[in-house]
Amino acid sequence: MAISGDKVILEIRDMSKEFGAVKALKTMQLSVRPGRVHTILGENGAGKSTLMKILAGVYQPTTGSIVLDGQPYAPSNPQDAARAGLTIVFQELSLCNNMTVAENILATREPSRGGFINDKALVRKAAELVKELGLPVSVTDQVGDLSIAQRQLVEIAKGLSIDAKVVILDEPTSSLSDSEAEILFEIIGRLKEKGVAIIYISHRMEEIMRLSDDITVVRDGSYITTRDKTEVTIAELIALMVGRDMNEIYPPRDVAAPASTEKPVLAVNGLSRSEEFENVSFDIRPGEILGFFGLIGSGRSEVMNTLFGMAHASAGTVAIDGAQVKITSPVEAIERRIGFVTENRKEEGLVLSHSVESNISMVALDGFSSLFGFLKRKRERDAAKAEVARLSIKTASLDTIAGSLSGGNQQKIVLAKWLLTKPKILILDEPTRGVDVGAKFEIYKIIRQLAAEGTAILLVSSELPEVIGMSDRVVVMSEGKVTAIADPDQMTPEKIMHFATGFAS
Amino acid sequence: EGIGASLLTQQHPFYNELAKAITAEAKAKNVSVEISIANQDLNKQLADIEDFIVKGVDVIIMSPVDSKGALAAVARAEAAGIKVITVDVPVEGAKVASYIGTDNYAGGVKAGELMAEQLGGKGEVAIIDYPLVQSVVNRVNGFKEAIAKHPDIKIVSIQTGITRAEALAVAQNMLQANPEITGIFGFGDDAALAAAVAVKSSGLTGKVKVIGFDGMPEAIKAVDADPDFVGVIQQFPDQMGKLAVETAIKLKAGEEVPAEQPIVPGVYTKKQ
Amino acid sequence: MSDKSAASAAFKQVMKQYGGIFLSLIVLCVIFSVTNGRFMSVANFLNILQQVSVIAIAAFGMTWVILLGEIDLSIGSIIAVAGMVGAQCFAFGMSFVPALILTIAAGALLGLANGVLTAKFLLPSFIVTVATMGIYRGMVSLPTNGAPAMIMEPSWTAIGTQSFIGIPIVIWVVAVLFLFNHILLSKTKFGRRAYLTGGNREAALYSGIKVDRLKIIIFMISGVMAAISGVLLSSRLFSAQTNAGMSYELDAIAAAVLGGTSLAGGVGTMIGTLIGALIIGVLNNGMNMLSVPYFYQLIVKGLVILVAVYLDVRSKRAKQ
Amino acid sequence: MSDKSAASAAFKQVMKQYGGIFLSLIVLCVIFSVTNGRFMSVANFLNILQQVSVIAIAAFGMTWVILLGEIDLSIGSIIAVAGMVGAQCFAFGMSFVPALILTIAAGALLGLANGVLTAKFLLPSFIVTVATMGIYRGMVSLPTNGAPAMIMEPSWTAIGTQSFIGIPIVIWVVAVLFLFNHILLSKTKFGRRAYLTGGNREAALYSGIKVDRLKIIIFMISGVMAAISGVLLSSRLFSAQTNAGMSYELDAIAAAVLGGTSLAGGVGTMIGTLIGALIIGVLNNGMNMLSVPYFYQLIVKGLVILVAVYLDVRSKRAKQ
Ligand SMILES: Nc1ncnc2c1ncn2[C@@H]1O[C@H](COP(=O)(O)OP(=O)(O)OP(=O)(O)O)[C@@H](O)[C@H]1O
Ligand SMILES: Nc1ncnc2c1ncn2[C@@H]1O[C@H](COP(=O)(O)OP(=O)(O)OP(=O)(O)O)[C@@H](O)[C@H]1O
Ligand SMILES: O[C@@H]1[C@H](O)[C@H](O)CO[C@H]1O
Ligand SMILES: [Mg+2]
Ligand SMILES: [Mg+2]
Repeated sequence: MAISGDKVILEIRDMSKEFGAVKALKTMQLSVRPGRVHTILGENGAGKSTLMKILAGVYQPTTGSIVLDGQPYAPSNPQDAARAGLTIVFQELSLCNNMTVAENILATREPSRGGFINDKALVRKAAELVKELGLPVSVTDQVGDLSIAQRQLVEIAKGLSIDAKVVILDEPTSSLSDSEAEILFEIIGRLKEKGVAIIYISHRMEEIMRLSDDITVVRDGSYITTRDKTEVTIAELIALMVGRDMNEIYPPRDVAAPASTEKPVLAVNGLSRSEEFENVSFDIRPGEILGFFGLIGSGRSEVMNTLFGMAHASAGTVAIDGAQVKITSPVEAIERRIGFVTENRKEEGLVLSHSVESNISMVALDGFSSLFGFLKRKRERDAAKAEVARLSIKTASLDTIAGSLSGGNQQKIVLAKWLLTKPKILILDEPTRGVDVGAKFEIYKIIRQLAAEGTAILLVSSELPEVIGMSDRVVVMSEGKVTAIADPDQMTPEKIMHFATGFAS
Repeated sequence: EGIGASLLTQQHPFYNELAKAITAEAKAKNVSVEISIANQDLNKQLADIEDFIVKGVDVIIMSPVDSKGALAAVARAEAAGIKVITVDVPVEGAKVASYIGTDNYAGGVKAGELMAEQLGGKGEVAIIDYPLVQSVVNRVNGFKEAIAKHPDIKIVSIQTGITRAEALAVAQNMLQANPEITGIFGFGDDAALAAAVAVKSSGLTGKVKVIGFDGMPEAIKAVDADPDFVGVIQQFPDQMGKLAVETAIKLKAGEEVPAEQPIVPGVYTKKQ
Repeated sequence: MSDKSAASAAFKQVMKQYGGIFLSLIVLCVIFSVTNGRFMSVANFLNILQQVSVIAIAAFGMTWVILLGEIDLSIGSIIAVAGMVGAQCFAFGMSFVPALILTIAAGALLGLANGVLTAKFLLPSFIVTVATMGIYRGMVSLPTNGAPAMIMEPSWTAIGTQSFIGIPIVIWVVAVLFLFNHILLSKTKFGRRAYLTGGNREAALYSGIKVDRLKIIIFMISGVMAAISGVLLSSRLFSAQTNAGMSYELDAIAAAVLGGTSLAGGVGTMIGTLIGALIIGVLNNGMNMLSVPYFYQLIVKGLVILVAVYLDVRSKRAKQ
Repeated sequence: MSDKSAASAAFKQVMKQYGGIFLSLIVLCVIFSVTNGRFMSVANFLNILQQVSVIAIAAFGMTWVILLGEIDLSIGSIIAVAGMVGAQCFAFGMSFVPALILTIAAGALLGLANGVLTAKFLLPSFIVTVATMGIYRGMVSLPTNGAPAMIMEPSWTAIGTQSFIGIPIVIWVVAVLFLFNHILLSKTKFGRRAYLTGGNREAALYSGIKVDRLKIIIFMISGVMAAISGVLLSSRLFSAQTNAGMSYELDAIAAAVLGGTSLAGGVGTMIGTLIGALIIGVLNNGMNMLSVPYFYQLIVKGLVILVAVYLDVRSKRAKQ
């Protein structure tokens, strides 16, 4: 079927949006055509999600207008949007943990007669949808029992189960590994063929170049430009987006990686936890960056949780500086100077309702208090201010509520609060999830700097280029087992994927 | 077998005395008795009585949570062939085997007369009441009736103070708003004891006469010792409890008992 | 044969989902049966069901509200209002049907007020219903100035005293309302929306659920259930008390939570609530049968609630 | 000059943060002053402060608990226990200081039980404290079988009756406890951790906060505050009542929530709670002074709470 490349299905004009004093959008415009993937590219906090939420009827714009399929469009709630043929997969997961996958996917659209739900048909229909999309989830599982990545897939299934003219995907791949992302790309391809317009948001440049037809760059709430994919390069896009040139993505090592003869700071031997992971062994030296790669559900996060004392091992030993330790709570882990940037920032990382400052100082609080536990507010403030500057966290003030920052900036706060504790061993579980390229580079620089100062870094990531670009060695996991510990000479994408899909070395 | 007694509460001195008397008399007469506490909830009282019926008691003594709502419980018991004696509060609309209680209205009149006498026939009076309980309503009505006969005595404030703590706050506030108050009538011992404390904490010792109702040991002591607490209308829950058990034993034996056994309230004032 | 296996499958299902609490109920029944010969009888069983009816029905309504992550502390006062509305209707010479309709409408109206204040004015339901608890309690006392009002209308009192096919009408009412609420919650779109909204309000909003409307309707359900409780209570007592139902909200919440309803919202069932209410009823009745003194009853009741909830929490954790 | 501007800055700060509720308090005071000449007097002001003392202190403890996202419904019963422990101590011939220590220790112990059941056994605090509310109430009644116990010890009753530099001791106690709680909450590590844990328990856990210990300590603070309330109450009444403090938990919660404490946890201040308690106290006192009948008082109190919380919620939303 031929699709007119000129027809515009969705047109946004002169849009602005204010949250009190915060101007999330200033002068925004957008023109989307059917059968094409239109990527919105911009730094963290540029206003991408805000724009999408306006389209989805969650927020109402302060000024501006939208035309959808030739009709003026001003949704006042998500139902209006759905009725008008627009569907969205949100950036921040919005599922009900207390319900099954099927119930979530078909929420409010359950097969029913006279108000009575046909549960068998519900499960069947959801299973069909999931199968059609090719997603590896079981529809009768409770969402609360799923990993972040699996939840992301459910979110996608939910969004795509509605027949729509316009599909919005707000960072759908931020917690997916390549193989699941691949499934999503296939789905997008099929949607395109059907003539659906897709608005796509991502911070992964390779993926953007592969998928997009049109790319709109936004900066600071304002529209910058729209380009045809074939007319731009990654470097140009990055320059447009951050307002300056950026030549490299991974900062090089200044200091050589520690020699393999050096004594490990952390040695893990035969660590197991029933039904989660088995016989996990590795060690890491001061100043080393040890990558952890695996497909979702391979058990990496569980290993890290166990190391940090949040879960208890059923077998195996952990030694720090050569001495065996038993860590049974985060308190003990922190006492041993372990830091842990968890993968689920919303639930485990931040107190969303509290200020940027008190989130940053949260773990290091002992350092900001005097004998009787009185807080030294100035010292606390100065430290928080320094972190905000160092990580270029985009926030109106230190007193801003963490929950009102954009996703990427929230991620930086989590990082900041651990940096303040000056850890000896720092676990980073998907530390750049949802972070823009510019900020990513900043985070990588900090990781490098920490390593140079002697911090041992465990870097869990589902982004293969990131793991390869940053790590000195890579632990590859598959189905709860370590299938390989790759040395630099083995660190090619092909080899690592090979181990990750279950072939032990 | 035995007697079942369902009491309105066990957290009020009057009912403490009543329960004590019932238990003591039953022990003396060697009959078994069990006591349920309705905690001022008529629904619980009904359930307690239903449970007595299932257990098969011979006679039920009850102090109704209120005079109207107790009808259902009495009907239940009677349908099961169990005779009911009410104590303290009568039941409206039902004929029980016997009612034992103070004539609260008459007691209220006595309180009013005592107040008038103490005030020398003129002054301003406040009342702490508890309008949810019929016996209290009756005695407050009696008090008002008696005061009405003295044109120079004015009732300036009527407020509700159910617990001792509430009564204390209410009394303080009434004294604050009406500094001319010279007399306070408390519907029960708790209210009157609290009023006496309020008089002192407002610095009005010697200027306000407090009169109470019930006359349990704590209040009797207070009348003796506290210059502001001038008198109390005395009920006799010990007599009521004893009489209730005696009546129950008679009923069990199939004897006739009087339908009403009023207990005349006393007036207790400072020993001269 | 297949009937038997279906029954045993159903039993297994109940045991799986309500293991902890169901066990508690059984254990209580066994203890009381052993210690008192009269406990285990049809008469006493009917007795318990009648006594528990007022709390059970209120607890059905409360379950909806808690499921949404809200709370309704005003139901005790609504129970009293319902009785008083009934009494006043008859005092004005109305007949049974209009009186009943007005009474239930009053419950719906008071629930509506709670719902609107919570959903539209965005006040926390705890504080809204603490406030309306006082307001409604004050209102109920106005017509009689605090005194009880007799209800002598035979059709009304029949509800609390008569039987139908050998089973007290009160129990029929509980059964019908249980089925109604159970089906509405577990089989319909409306129920599913309540679960979704209680689980994640934001997600529910994004899914296009009219969260405000849902909340208002659920507070109205709670008000109506409380009003029906009030009808049963006043019919059992032949009168309306201005202090009727005081603190019943706590018993209703306890029944729902004992039955596995989570105060965080999103989790709960009517079957669980019914079992929870039965535990409370069996406990009260059993201790009365054993002549446990009142203050000890308070202590034992608290301890049993703790143990039952603990067993339930533990059995649920073990399953994971 | 600079003093004046500092004061005006402080006033502006209070207005900014407590605008809605502070306004409500002022409006109430103005209304009562206009309608009753005797309302605005030093004597009545001291009067109100004394009357509000029991609720205010309990509400300080409740603020901590709510801040954590938990609730403590047992404080009314702990208030009664404290009075009874004091009375029994004197009955056994103890002297003032050990009696006071034992009383406060009792509060700490009962709070500890609440805390352990909530934190270690993972039971919801609502249900834990509904249960212990009954258990503690039962316990308090055992020594006297429900009857009140007189307290004639002059040092104890002095607390409720004597003054120090012209100001009743009760008010000094409130002031000291207010400062203590205010500083602990707003100026220390402990307070910060309470806020953070209330905001997101999981994140607190991952950040190395000993969440369980914190929770237990906070339930103990609540128990101790309730016990001190109980001391004041019994010293004001010269006796320990077994039904003392009944339903005070609701007043304490209302005071905290009026003062801006969020039942979801993580948000609240002691200043707010104090203002909230004052609103309740002024309201009760003012209506008594105007001889508003009891049932109307219930209604008005409910309405004022609704309006005050609404104004507060609205002023907070407008600021965003
Ligand atoms: N509800 C809100 N209240 C206040 N400020 C908000 C709110 N939502 C977003 N903002 C602000 O608006 C700006 C744009 O945020 P938005 O989430 O749209 O960014 P984004 O481009 O999606 O970033 P990211 O790539 O990190 O997801 C940010 O400064 C953010 O702090
Ligand atoms: N909260 C949870 N409850 C139950 N099971 C869980 C939970 N979180 C993870 N799992 C399961 O544990 C297994 C290991 O998951 P884990 O998150 O450790 O994997 P991972 O390699 O880190 O991958 P991911 O990218 O999903 O984080 C998976 O099967 C996952 O479904
Ligand atoms: O009649 C009783 C007593 O006389 C007591 O004064 C208080 O409660 C009432 O019900
Ligand atoms: Mg975004
Ligand atoms: Mg993971």
